[in-house]
Amino acid sequence: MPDKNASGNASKLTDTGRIEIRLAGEGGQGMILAGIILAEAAAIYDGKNAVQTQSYGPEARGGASKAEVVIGEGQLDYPEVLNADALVALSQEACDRYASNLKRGGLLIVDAEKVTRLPVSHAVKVPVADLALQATGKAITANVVALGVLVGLTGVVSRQAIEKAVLGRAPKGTEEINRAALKAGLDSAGAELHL
Amino acid sequence: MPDKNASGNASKLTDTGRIEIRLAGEGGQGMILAGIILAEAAAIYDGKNAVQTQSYGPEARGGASKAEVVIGEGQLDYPEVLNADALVALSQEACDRYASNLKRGGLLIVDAEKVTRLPVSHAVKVPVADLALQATGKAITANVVALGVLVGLTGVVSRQAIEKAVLGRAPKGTEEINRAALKAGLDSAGAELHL
Amino acid sequence: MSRLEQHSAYNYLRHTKKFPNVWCAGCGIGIVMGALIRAIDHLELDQNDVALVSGIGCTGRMPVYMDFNTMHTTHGRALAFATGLKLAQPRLKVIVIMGDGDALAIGGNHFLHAARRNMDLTAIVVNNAIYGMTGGQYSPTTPIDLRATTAPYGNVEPPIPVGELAIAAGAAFVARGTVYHAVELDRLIAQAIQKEGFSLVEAVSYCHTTLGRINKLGTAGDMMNTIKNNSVTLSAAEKMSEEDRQAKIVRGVLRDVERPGYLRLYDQVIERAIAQEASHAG
Amino acid sequence: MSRLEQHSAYNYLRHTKKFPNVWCAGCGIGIVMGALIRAIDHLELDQNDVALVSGIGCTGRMPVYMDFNTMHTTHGRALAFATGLKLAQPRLKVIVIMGDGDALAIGGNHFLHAARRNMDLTAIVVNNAIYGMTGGQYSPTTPIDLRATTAPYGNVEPPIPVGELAIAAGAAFVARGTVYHAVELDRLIAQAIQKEGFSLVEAVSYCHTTLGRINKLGTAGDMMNTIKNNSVTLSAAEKMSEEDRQAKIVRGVLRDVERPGYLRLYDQVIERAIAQEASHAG
Amino acid sequence: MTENDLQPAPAAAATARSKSGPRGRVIVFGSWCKGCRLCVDFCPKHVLALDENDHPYPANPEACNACRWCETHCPDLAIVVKPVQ
Amino acid sequence: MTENDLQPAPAAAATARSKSGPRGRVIVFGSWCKGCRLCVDFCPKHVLALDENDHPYPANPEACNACRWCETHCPDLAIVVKPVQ
Amino acid sequence: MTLKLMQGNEAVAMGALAAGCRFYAGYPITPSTEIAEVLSRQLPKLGGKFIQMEDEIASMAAIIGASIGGLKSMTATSGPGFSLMQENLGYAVMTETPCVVANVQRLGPSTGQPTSASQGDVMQARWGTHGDHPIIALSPTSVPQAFDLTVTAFNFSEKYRTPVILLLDEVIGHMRERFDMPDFENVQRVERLGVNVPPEWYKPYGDSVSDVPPMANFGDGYRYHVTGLFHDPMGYPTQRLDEIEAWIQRVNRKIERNLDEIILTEADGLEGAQTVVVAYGATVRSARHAVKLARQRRHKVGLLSLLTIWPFAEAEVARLAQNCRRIVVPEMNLGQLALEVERVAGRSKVRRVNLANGEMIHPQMILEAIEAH
Amino acid sequence: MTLKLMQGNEAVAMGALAAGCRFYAGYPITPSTEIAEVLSRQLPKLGGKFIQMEDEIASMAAIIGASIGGLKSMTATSGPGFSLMQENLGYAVMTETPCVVANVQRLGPSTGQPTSASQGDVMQARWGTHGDHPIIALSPTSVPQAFDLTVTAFNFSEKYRTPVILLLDEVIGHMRERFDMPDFENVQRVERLGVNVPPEWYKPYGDSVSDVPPMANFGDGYRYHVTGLFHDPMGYPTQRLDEIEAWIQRVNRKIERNLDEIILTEADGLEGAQTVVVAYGATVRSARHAVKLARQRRHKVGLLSLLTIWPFAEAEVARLAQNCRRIVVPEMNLGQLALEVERVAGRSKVRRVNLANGEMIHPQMILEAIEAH
Ligand SMILES: Cc1ncc(C[n+]2csc(CCOP(=O)(O)OP(=O)(O)O)c2C)c(N)n1
Ligand SMILES: Cc1ncc(C[n+]2csc(CCOP(=O)(O)OP(=O)(O)O)c2C)c(N)n1
Ligand code: SF4
Ligand code: SF4
Ligand code: SF4
Ligand code: SF4
Ligand code: SF4
Ligand code: SF4
Ligand SMILES: [Mg+2]
Ligand SMILES: [Mg+2]
Repeated sequence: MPDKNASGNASKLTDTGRIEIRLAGEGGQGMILAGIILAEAAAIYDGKNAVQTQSYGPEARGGASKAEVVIGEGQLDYPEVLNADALVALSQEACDRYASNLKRGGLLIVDAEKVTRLPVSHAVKVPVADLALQATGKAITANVVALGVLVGLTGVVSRQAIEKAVLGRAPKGTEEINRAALKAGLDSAGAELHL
Repeated sequence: MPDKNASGNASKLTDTGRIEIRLAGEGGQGMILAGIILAEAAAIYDGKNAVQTQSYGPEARGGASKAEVVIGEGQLDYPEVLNADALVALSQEACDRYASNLKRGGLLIVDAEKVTRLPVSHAVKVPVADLALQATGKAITANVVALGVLVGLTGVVSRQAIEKAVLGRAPKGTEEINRAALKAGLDSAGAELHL
Repeated sequence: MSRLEQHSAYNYLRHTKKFPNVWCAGCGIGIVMGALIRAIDHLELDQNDVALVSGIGCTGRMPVYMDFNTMHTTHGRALAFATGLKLAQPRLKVIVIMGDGDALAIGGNHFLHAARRNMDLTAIVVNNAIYGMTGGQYSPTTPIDLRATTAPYGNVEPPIPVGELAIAAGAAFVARGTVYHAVELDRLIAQAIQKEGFSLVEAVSYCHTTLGRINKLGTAGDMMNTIKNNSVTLSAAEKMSEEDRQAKIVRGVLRDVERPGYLRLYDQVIERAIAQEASHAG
Repeated sequence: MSRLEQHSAYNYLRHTKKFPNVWCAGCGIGIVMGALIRAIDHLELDQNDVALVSGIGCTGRMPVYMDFNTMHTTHGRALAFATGLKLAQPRLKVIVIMGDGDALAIGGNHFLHAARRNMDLTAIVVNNAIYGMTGGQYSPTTPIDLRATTAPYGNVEPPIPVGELAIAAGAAFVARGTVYHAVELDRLIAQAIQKEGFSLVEAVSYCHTTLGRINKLGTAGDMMNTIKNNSVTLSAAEKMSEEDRQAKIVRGVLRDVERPGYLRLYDQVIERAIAQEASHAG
Repeated sequence: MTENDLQPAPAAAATARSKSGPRGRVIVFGSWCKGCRLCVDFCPKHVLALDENDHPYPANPEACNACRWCETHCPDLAIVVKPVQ
Repeated sequence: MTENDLQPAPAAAATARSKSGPRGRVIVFGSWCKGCRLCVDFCPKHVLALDENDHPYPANPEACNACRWCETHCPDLAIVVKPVQ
Repeated sequence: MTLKLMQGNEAVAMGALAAGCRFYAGYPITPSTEIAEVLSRQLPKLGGKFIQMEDEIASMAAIIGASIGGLKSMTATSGPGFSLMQENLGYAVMTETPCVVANVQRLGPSTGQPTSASQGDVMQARWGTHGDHPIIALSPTSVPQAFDLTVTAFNFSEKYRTPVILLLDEVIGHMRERFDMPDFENVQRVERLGVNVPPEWYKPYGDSVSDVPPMANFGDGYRYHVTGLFHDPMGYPTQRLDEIEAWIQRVNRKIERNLDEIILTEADGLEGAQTVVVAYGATVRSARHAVKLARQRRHKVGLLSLLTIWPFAEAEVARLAQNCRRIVVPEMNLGQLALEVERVAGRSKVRRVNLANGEMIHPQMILEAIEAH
Repeated sequence: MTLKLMQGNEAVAMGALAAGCRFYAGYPITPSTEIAEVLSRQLPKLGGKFIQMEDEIASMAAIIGASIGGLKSMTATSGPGFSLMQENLGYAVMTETPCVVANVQRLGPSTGQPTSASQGDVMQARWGTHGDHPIIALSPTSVPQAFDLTVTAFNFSEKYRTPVILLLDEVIGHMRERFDMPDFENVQRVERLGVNVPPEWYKPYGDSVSDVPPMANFGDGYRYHVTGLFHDPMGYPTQRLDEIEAWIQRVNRKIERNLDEIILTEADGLEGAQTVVVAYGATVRSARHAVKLARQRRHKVGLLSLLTIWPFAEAEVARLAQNCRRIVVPEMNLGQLALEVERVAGRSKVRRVNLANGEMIHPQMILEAIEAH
C-alpha cells in the first residue's frame, strides 16, 4: 500500500479548482447530511461541480462517520479526498480517525467542547454544539452550525448557495431554526476571523 | 461437424484389439443392461478391458435407446463407438437410428420379426423375441437371447464369461431362465453359422 | 353447456411434433392435463388469455402440449416466474403446474409466499409422492417407510401436509383431488381458476414407474386402485376418527375464503402513490 | 438454583474486542441475547456443548458476542448449516438465531423443512417486523399499512403467522414471547432447548431505528410500551373474540407435542442398513 | 391414427342392443395410445380390450354407456367417446 | 467501566431506608451502556436516572427492590443487580 | 432537464424509468438498496409495479416473467444476491428474455464487507451461470453515466433479447454527483422488435435477418412456448443436434456481429501512447487522475475506459497492444479483466494494479505502475 | 482389491467413502444422481449420514455445517444446482471449510440438455461465486481416476482447508469401465490439521507456518467464531484494512505456494513436440486417440492432460509454449480453458477445438486441428 499522501498536492494539478472537504462526527450528528448540503450548494446553487462520498456501514449507526465533498470547476476525477483542504470534526473519535490526510496547512475546525486532543498545532475551535443549542434550542442543528462556520471561514461555496441548500433540505416547519443555526455558524466564523 | 466416419478404421490403429459393439432396442427391452453384462463379461471374467456407455434421458423411457461397449486388451481411449464392429437391433426404430456408423462389413444382428427395413444388404436375422418366449416363456429375456446370438456369432467374449456375467446380474430365482435364454441365443447363432 | 361437447379437447392441444407425450404409459400426469383442459373449456376462457407456467420435472412437461401461452421455467421457481407474469399482464389467467418436489422441496419458499401474498395464481401440484423425472428419489410427500432410490432403507422423513400448509400460509382456496376422480378434478380446477387470490389444487397421482416399481406396488392400474380405495371425500372424512382420517387421502375443497388478491392489494399502493403525487403537485 | 446467581452472565460473553455490541441503543436483540444466556445458564449446559448458528442481519450478529461454538452463516440459510452441524455432532445443542427476514423471507424453505423433519434444533426468531440491517425494508412480518423504505405507501402484503406456519409444517414446540417479557422469554427458550425435535421461539422486538422512525412510533421505550400493551398471554387470548385476538401478540407455548426428532428417525435408517448388511453377510 | 371403432365386434353389438339408456361410440387414436390398459381395466362395462398393437378397441361396443371414464382417464388423451343417439 | 453505584445519591438513600422487603445494589458498566434509557424509564421504583454521560446511576438507590427488571432488559447487558442483605 | 446532486444508485433507478422500465422485483441488499427504494416510490406513480420478493432467486424469476408479459423489467442486488440469481440468469439467456440486472458490487467473497468498494464480480458476470452463454455487462464511471448506461442496458436488452448486467461498484453506487438529468421524453428508448406476422406464422425462436427473433408478449395472441431446455425455432424442446447447434450459434452471433455497437469505450490520448491504462468503473476516476499526473511528468500515457466490460473489447485492446509497450490494468480486485487483457496483449507487457481490501485504488498506485520500469 | 465394471459416478461415491467421507447432503439432479444413490445406501452402514435436503443451497450449507462439526463432507450436483450453490461455496472459501462438491456437468445454459455431455462449467467453477477467491478443481478422465481424484479432492480440501470442486463431465460420470478398486485401508487419506494448543491459545484463522491454520471441530472444546464476513485471526468480523489484506493474502498464498503439489497433470510425449494438445476430462480420451493417429502420420505431437483444472497449470503450459509451435485445446464447450491457454501461450499459436452440442469431441476433429496449417 502506497502512502496516500505521496501524491502531495497533486490533485490541484489535475482538476481545475479542486477543493476537498471532510466532515466528520458521530453517527446521529448529521455530518453526512451536512456533506450532501454542502455538495448541493456547490453543484446546484453555485454552478460548480461537486462529488460527495461517505462512509457507510454498521459503523454509521454508532461510532464515527464521515462525509467527503470535492468541489471544482469542471470534471472531477478522483471522487474521494486525497488531501483535505478542510476538516470539520465534531467529536474526538471523528477527529482522531479522520484527521490523517488533512493537507499540510489545511483548515481544521473542531467542536471546542468535544475535541480536546488535536492532531495539529493550529485549529479553529468553535463550540458548535453550544452554539446550536443557543441559537435554536436543538442540539441536532449542530451540523448546520458547522456548515456555517466552514463556509464563513473558507467561502468554499457562497453564502446564498449554502442558505438555499440548507433550506432545500430542511423538513417543513424547520426552516427558521435551520436559518438561525446557519447564521450562528457564519457569525461565529466572522468572529473567528477577527480574532 | 466432421463426418464421424472419416477416421475410418482408425480405432484399430490406436487401441490394441479394440472391438466396438452397439446394442439397441426400445426402452424396456433391456439392451442397456445387456451392454453392462457384455462389458462385465469382458472386464471381469475375460480379463480384458471394457468401457460401456449408453444413451440416457427421457427418451430412454420409451423410444429407442442404445448401449455401447468397447472391448480391448489394454488402455481404451475413446469410450464410444467410432465404427461399430457389430450392431444388435431389436426394433425397427433402434435399427434406423443407430445403424449409421456400423463399420463397412460390420455385423448387423436384428430381430427378424421386428426389423423389416434393413440399412445394409446382409444382416443376420434371428427371431430373438420369439426365441425368448419359446425358451423361457418370458419376452423380457430377449436381451439375454440377443447376447447369446452376439457371442455365439462373434466370440467377442468367451462363453464362460458371458454365462457368468449373465448369472451375476440375474435376480435371485431367475438364474435358470436366464441360462436358458442365453443358450437359446448361442444355439441359434450356431445354427446361423451353419447356414 | 361446455364447448367440449361441440368440439373436442383437441382444440387445446399442440399437435405438431409433440405427441405422443413424454410420460410413461399410464402416468396420471396426462389425466391431470385432461382435467385442466376440460376445466378451461368449461370456463370458456379465451386461449390467448390463459398462461401455463411450470417448473422442472415430469409434471413440468405438461404445458408444452397445450395451446396456450406456456412457460417451462426452472426447477422450483414456477410460482416466482408466474408472479412476474401475472403482475405484468393481470388480464391473463395464470395457472402454475408443479410436481411435489418442484412445489414443495426446492420451491417451498415461493409456495409459502405466493400463498401469503394471496397472489392471483392457480397452482396445480401433481403429487406423485416422488421425484419422477430424476428417477425416484424421495420427495417431501413420500409416505413414511416407502423406499426410494435415495431412501433404500425406507423413508423416515415425515411428509408435508400440502393443503394444511397452504392454508396456514394464507391461500384463499385449497382443494385436493386424485387422478382416479378425474371429473371431480375438473370441477376443483375450474373452481380454483375462478377464485380471486391464490388457489391450490393438489392432484394425487402416484408414480408407478419409480415409486411403484421400487416398492413393488404394481402397475399403473394397481396404483389407481390404491388411490381409489384410500381416498374419501371431505364430508366422509369428517365423520371418521382422527386416526383413520390420517391414513386417507381426503378429497374436496379444504378451504375457500374471500380475501383480496394481491392485485387488488397493490391497487391501493397505486392509488396512494397517485394521491400523494397529486397532493404534492397541488 | 441457577449458576447465574453465583457467577454472572458475563461468563458467557466474549469480552475481547467485541463490546459494546453493534446494535442501536435500546435494540431488543440484546434483551433476547440476555434471555438466551440465562436460559442456557439455567439448564447448566456445558459451553462446549452448545453451538449458536445465525444468518445475516442485525439479529445474525448475536452469536459473536457469546462464548460458545458460534457460526454466522449466509442470509437465510442458518437452519441448513445447523442441520449439517447437528447431524455431524449430535451431542451439541444447536441453537439457531435468525431475524424475521432471515428465517421467513429468504430462509422460509429451510424453516419449513427443518420443522417438517423435526430436526433437533432450537430456532429463535427475533421478529422486529422489518429488515433492520439493510435499513428498514418491509419483511414478511411487517404489519399491514405500516410504512417501510420499500413500502413508502404502506405495506399491503399480509404478514405471515410465524407460529401457525411452524405448527402446520410440523414443529414439535412453538412459543412466542416478547422482549418486554424478558424473564418469560428465558423460560420459553429453556423449554425449547430441552425439547426433542424442532423447537421455535419467536421473540417480538420491534425495531425502533427503522420501523419506528419511518412510522413515527417513537423511541425504543415507546415501542416497548407498545409491545407491553398489545400482548396477551395465551390463556387470556383464549377468552377473547377472534377479532380482538387478531390484533394482539399472543404469548406463551402455542404447541408442545412429542414427536421423534430427526436424529431418532435416522437411527432407524442406520439400524436397517446394518441389519441388511448383516443379513447379506450371514 | 387407428380408429378402431370402424371395426365393430358383432357379438357384443348383439347383446347390447337390448339395453336402454345412453350409449357411446369410442374412438381411439392409436398413435397416441401407449397401451397402458387403464381404459381396459377400469371401463365399468368391460367394453374395451387390447388389440395386437396393445391399443384398445371396443370389443363389446354395445355395452358402452358413454360414461366417459375411459376418455377422462386416458393419460394420453387417446380416447374420445361420442354419445350415440 | 463506570461503577456508578459508588456514588450513592444521599437523598434517595434516606427515603428508602424505612422500607422493608428485598433491596438491590445496581452496578452499571458505563463502557457498554449506550444510554438508551430503558432501565431508567421502566424501573418500577424509579431508582435510576441518567448522568451527564447518558449512563444511568441509582439516583434513588434505596427504592430498589432488586426486581431485576433493569438487568434483564438492558440490551447491552450493562447492568447487574446484586441483592443486598 | 433537472439539475441535481444525485446518487449513483438513484441515477440507475431514474435511468430505468427513463428507459421505460415498468417492473422491478428485488430483495434488499447493501449497497444496492437505494435502487429498490427509489423505484418502490416511483413505479406505482407511473402505473408500473414494484414487488419485494422473498429472495433473489424469486426476484430474477419475476422479472423474467414480467418481461415475457411485456414489461421492461429489472432487479438490483449485490454479490451474495447475484450469486443466487445465476441459475435464472441463465434461463433469461436461454429464453432470450430482455431484462436488466444491476449488481452493485461489494467486497467479497461471501458476506465479505458489505459497504466496501470492490470490482470483484467482473468474471462472475461473465461466467457465473453454468454452461456457455454470451452476456453483456456495462459499468459506469460516474453518476451521469450510471443514468446513461442504465438506459443503454435496457436498450441493448430489448434490442438483442438478452439479459444485460449493470455492474456498478459501491463507489459509483453511493457517490453523489452533479447531474443534469434529461427529461425522460428526450431519452432515446429502444423497444423490442414486435411480431408482424399472423400467429400461425410466428416462430419465437426462428431465424431472422438480425439473428434476433421478434418477441411477442404473452397475452398478445401469439401462443408460444418458452423453455430453459434447448429448443427448436418454435420454442419446443429438442434433442436434435442440428437444432441445438443452430440455437447456440445464433445466440452467440447476435452479440458478436454487433460488437461495434455493444462495446462502448472512451479513449483518451491513445494515439502514440507508450503506456495505455485500461480501466473501468470507479477505477477510471483514479486512472484519469493518475494519467494527468503522468502526463505532467511527460509520460506518453493513454487511457482506455471500458464502459462495456463484456463482451470484452478484445479487438481494440489487441490493436492498442501492437503499438504500445505497456498496458496498466488497475482493478479493485485481484486481477480479473487483466486476464483478458493479458490474453490479447501480444508482446506488450501487462502490469496489474490490484487492491482488494475495500478501498479505491489511489492514483498514486497507478502512477507508480506507469512509471515503473 | 475388487475387480468391477464401475460407473464413474459410483467411483466418485466409492472414492469418497475411501477418503473418509462420512456426510453427504444433496439434491438429486441428472447426471449426478447416482452419487447420491450409492451414498444413501452406503453411508449409514459406516456410521455416516446421508440427507436429501430441500434444495442445493441447503445441501451446500449442510455439508459446510457438518464439516465444521468434524465430518468429511460432500455434495454432488450438475449445472443448475451448481449455480445455486455458488453463494455458499463462497462461504466455504471465506471460512476455510474443507468440503468436496462434485459437479457432473451437463449441457447448458439453463436446463439445457440434462443427459448430454458438456464441459461448460469450467469457468464457472473458477468464477461462479462473487468476489475474489482461490479454488481447486479436479477433473478425471476415466472411472479409476474418478475414484482417485475424489480421494485427492478430499485430501486437498482437508490439507488446505478449502472447498474442492470435482468437475466431471457426463461421459465420465455415466461411463462404466473396468476398475480394480483398492481396499479402503490402502487408500492414503489426509486428515485436517488438528489443534495442539490449549483453547485459550487457539486462533482459528491465525497465521501458521503453512498458511493453513489448524482446524478445531465444533464440540471439541475450542469455542470459536465462524463468519462469512472478513475476519481477524480469532474469526471475529473486522473492518480493519490490515486484517482484511492479511486474510486475502494468506488464503491465496496457501494455494499458490503449493501449486507443485496441487497441479496434477499427465504428460505424454511433450519432449520435442511441435504441437501440444492440452485437454481435460473425457476430452482427454478423444485427444489420446487423435494423438496416436497423428503420430502414426509422423506428426510430433504431445499431450498434456490436466487433472487439475484450477489452479490452471499456467507455468507448465507457458513452458511448453516456448518450445512448440502450436497448442490445440479441445473442449466440449465454446472455449473456456482455452482462454487461459491463450493468455500464457506467448508466440505459440492456440487452436481451439470446440463442440457444445452434447456430443463428445470426435478424435477426427482434433486430428484435423493438429494437421491444419
Ligand atoms: C436446480 C435443479 N435442481 C435439480 C434438478 C433436477 N430435477 C429435475 S426434476 C426434479 C424433481 C422432480 O420431482 P417433482 O418435482 O416431484 O416432479 P415429477 O417429476 O415427480 O413430476 C429434479 C430434482 C433441476 N433440474 N434443477
Ligand atoms: C443473499 C443475501 N441477500 C440479501 C442480503 C442483505 N441483507 C442482509 S440482512 C438482510 C435482512 C435483515 O432482516 P432480518 O433478517 O429481519 O434481520 P434483522 O436485521 O431485522 O435482525 C438482508 C436483506 C444478504 N446479506 N444476502
Ligand atoms: S416417471 Fe412417474 S411421474 Fe414421470 S412420467 Fe413416468 S410414471 Fe409419470
Ligand atoms: S436497526 Fe433496528 S434491529 Fe437493527 S440494531 Fe438497530 S434497532 Fe436493532
Ligand atoms: S388409457 Fe389411453 S393410453 Fe392407456 S390403453 Fe387406453 S387408450 Fe391407450
Ligand atoms: S365410455 Fe364408459 S362404458 Fe364406454 S367404453 Fe368408456 S369407460 Fe367404458
Ligand atoms: S438499559 Fe442498559 S444500555 Fe440502556 S441506559 Fe440502561 S444501562 Fe444503559
Ligand atoms: S432492580 Fe428493579 S427496582 Fe432495582 S433498579 Fe433495577 S428495575 Fe429498578
Ligand atoms: Mg413428483
Ligand atoms: Mg428483522
